[in-house]
This record gives sequence, structure tokens and C-alpha cells, in this order.
Amino acid sequence: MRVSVQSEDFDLADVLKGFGKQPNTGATVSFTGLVRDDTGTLDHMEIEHYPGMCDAAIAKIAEEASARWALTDCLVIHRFGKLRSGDQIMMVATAARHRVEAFEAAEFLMDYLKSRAPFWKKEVTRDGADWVAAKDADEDALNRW
Amino acid sequence: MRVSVQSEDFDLADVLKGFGKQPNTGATVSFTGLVRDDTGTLDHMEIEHYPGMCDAAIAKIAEEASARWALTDCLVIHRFGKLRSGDQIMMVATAARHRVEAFEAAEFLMDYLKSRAPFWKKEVTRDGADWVAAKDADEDALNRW
Amino acid sequence: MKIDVLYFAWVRERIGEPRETVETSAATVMDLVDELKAREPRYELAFSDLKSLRVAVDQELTEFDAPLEGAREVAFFPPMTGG
Amino acid sequence: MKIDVLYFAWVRERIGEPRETVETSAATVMDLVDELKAREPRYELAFSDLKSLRVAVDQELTEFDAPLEGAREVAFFPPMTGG
Repeated sequence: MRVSVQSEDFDLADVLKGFGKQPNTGATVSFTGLVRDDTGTLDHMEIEHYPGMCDAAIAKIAEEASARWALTDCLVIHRFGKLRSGDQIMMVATAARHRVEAFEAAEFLMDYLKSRAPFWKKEVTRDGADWVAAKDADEDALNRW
Repeated sequence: MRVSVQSEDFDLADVLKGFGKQPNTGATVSFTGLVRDDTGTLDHMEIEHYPGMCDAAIAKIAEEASARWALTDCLVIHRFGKLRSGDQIMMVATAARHRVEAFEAAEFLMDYLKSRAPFWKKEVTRDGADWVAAKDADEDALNRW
Repeated sequence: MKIDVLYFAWVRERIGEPRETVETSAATVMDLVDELKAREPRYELAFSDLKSLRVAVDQELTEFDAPLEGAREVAFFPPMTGG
Repeated sequence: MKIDVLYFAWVRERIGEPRETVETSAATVMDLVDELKAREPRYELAFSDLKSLRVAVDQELTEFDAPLEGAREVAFFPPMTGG
């Protein structure tokens, strides 16, 4: 299991090299979140985080996923700081015996990171700066687990 | 969209480089299927395929996924021939605006490839050779789409 | 008419060859299966349990009651195990 | 007792600083909030709608009625938007 909270970018290719290389791994899933510029007005996104709590909260979520889906490998990277359109924000990767476990664990991780990992996104556009509001749908997504 | 049916291995890192690099991509998901050796007796796996039908069947599934989840990018690679424990069998990757679409489209692709793409796996172990039987669960998985 | 008939996986192994061209006047896939089964025991064996078989006509999955008019290629195989 | 109080995102912006150490005898998070609100309008503003706020005590998410006994760090912030 690997958890990293960092300002630097990550290389998906490097990160996935050697990921899940256990003889009982039959499926790996990776998810990458990117900065989207829907309106074409985004200057940058600022991601604030709660340093001490971040690592602990993510490690706890990752351990829960690893146990629940018997993952053979699990990885979470989340960035903070100033990001631009198209930049990678975060990624999760899961390895398991079968596809269903790998998919479910990755979705579980994402649903929890969305609403339970202490990060806050601010979008700075030509027209001003706004904190991204949490969506009810993201909170609701937790109910299925 | 890219579909490839090939005997050669693929480099996940290379394949994902540049994947989903559209300004409206907010999420990418990749899935990789690997040869598992549960019993420790596997010598190799032989994947037989129906050449002409494979590409058409996969392209059709990928087009359906792209339309249904408004994917910004979509990729399927499936290998055939002789594979060994730990070898990559296939991969799918999806890019979409939001995580839910990227995840659902990837799972849809996997469920369809499992039961509707003309590949047949044979496991050759110390004790003999056996065609992998299709699972009822895989057929049932199609019902959710 | 002449139709290419393809066999995959254990169907291919039971028949003993991957493909052959048959001269047939079968109206449906089922008629073709009956013709083949009447030929030799290996066909009888390969087609003994149709529920465990799938069929594609001109590379599209279909059912055993599908018509063969105009078909150039018919393939028989067990349920697919891709992914 | 002395407690480190941390603010994030728009809570931090309204309060005007990311953290401060407060001397308090508050028994619960809610008591601490009431003490802070009584101080200055900027606290009143930041804590005006508790439903839009979350709280962590010693880096664990908790509720506003949580006890503060033994706590060293309390953080206030809006709902998280990670991922």
C-alpha cells in the first residue's frame, strides 16, 4: 500500500510500473482525476489541504478498502497547491484477484476521497475566485458502501 | 477511440501517455487483466480468437460505450496467443467529464468483453489442459446495463 | 450454396479442424447443424448440447433459428471468455 | 486549557488567519464555537451557518457536540472537495 500527499506532479506510467505485480493479481484498475476547464475561463485551481489529517485519513480509507476487497495492492496519490487545466489532481490504483473487486475498491476510494479527505478546491477564473461546493450527489454516493 | 487485437504485449505506460488529453476530460479509468496462477500449476494460458469478428465486435462495444457515457476517449487492447502467469491479457481505458461516467463505461466494456467478444481461454497446467468455462455471474453482469 | 463453417475452442477440437467449406441448402443454422450431425460421430459429439454452444453468422452473434440465406460464414463456439 | 484552532478554505478566509492558539475552558466543540463567536464579528460570520461546516478534533472528523477534554487541535472547514 502506498499513500502520498504531494505538491509535485506524478507520472502515471512510472507509478503503475510494478504496481500489483503479485501472482494472485488478476485485475488492476487505475483512476486519474484531472483539472477540467468547462467554461474556458479557468486561470488555475488552488487545492488547500490539512497536512496532518490528510495522510492519516487517506491511509485509513485505503486500509479499509484493502481489507474489504482483499486487494493485492493499493495506491493513492493526491496533490495540493496550484494546478492548471489538464493537470493531474490525484490518482488511485487497486489490484485484486477479480475485476469486480478492483473496480469496487477504486470507486469506494474515490467516493471517500471526494467527501472525507480534507482537501478544498478553489477555482480562480477571469471573473474571480470561488470555492468549489461539495455536491449532494457526492455525499449520497457514500451510502452505497 | 482505439481498438487493437494483437499477440504482442503492450506497455500500459506508453498506451496511457496522451490518453484522454482533452480539455473537458476530468476523469480517466484504466483496467488491466492479468494471467493469474491460482493453483501454482499453470504452465501457460492459450487465448484463441475469431480474427475477423473480434475487431468488429470490440469496436461496436466501444462505440456504444463512447456514445452512452459521452466519453472523451476510449481504448481497448486484447491479446491472443500464448501467455504466462502475470502477463497482461487485455486493457480498457475510458476518459470522461466525471468519475461516474468513466467508471461505468469501463465496467460496461469489461462486462461485454467477458461474454460477447470472441475469445476463448485455455489453461494448460501440469495436470492437463482445460478450456475456461464461462461463468453465470459474467452473463448476469450484462443485465445491469 | 457454399458456406464457410468455422469452429473455435473445444468445438474446433472435437470437430478436428478450424474451418471447412460446406455445400448446403440449409435454410437455418439449425438445419445446417442437423446436416453436419448426420455426417459423422465427431459432429454429433460437437453439437450434442446446443445450449452450451453459440453461433455467429457473418461474424454477428445470432440464434440457432436464424436464416442462412445469403450467409457466407457461420461460426460455432462455446460461450466466450474474453477480458 | 490551550487548544490549537485551525481554519481551512473559506472559513480561513473569513477568520483571516489559518490557525491560532486559544485559551479556553469549553467542554464541547459547540462551547468553543460560542466562545469564538462572542469575540468578534468575523467569527460570528464564519460560524453563522454550522450546517455548512465540518469539524475535526485531533485530526478526526467528529460532530459539534463532541467533548474537548484532552483535545490539542480543533479544525473547522467546509465540506471537503477532494478527489
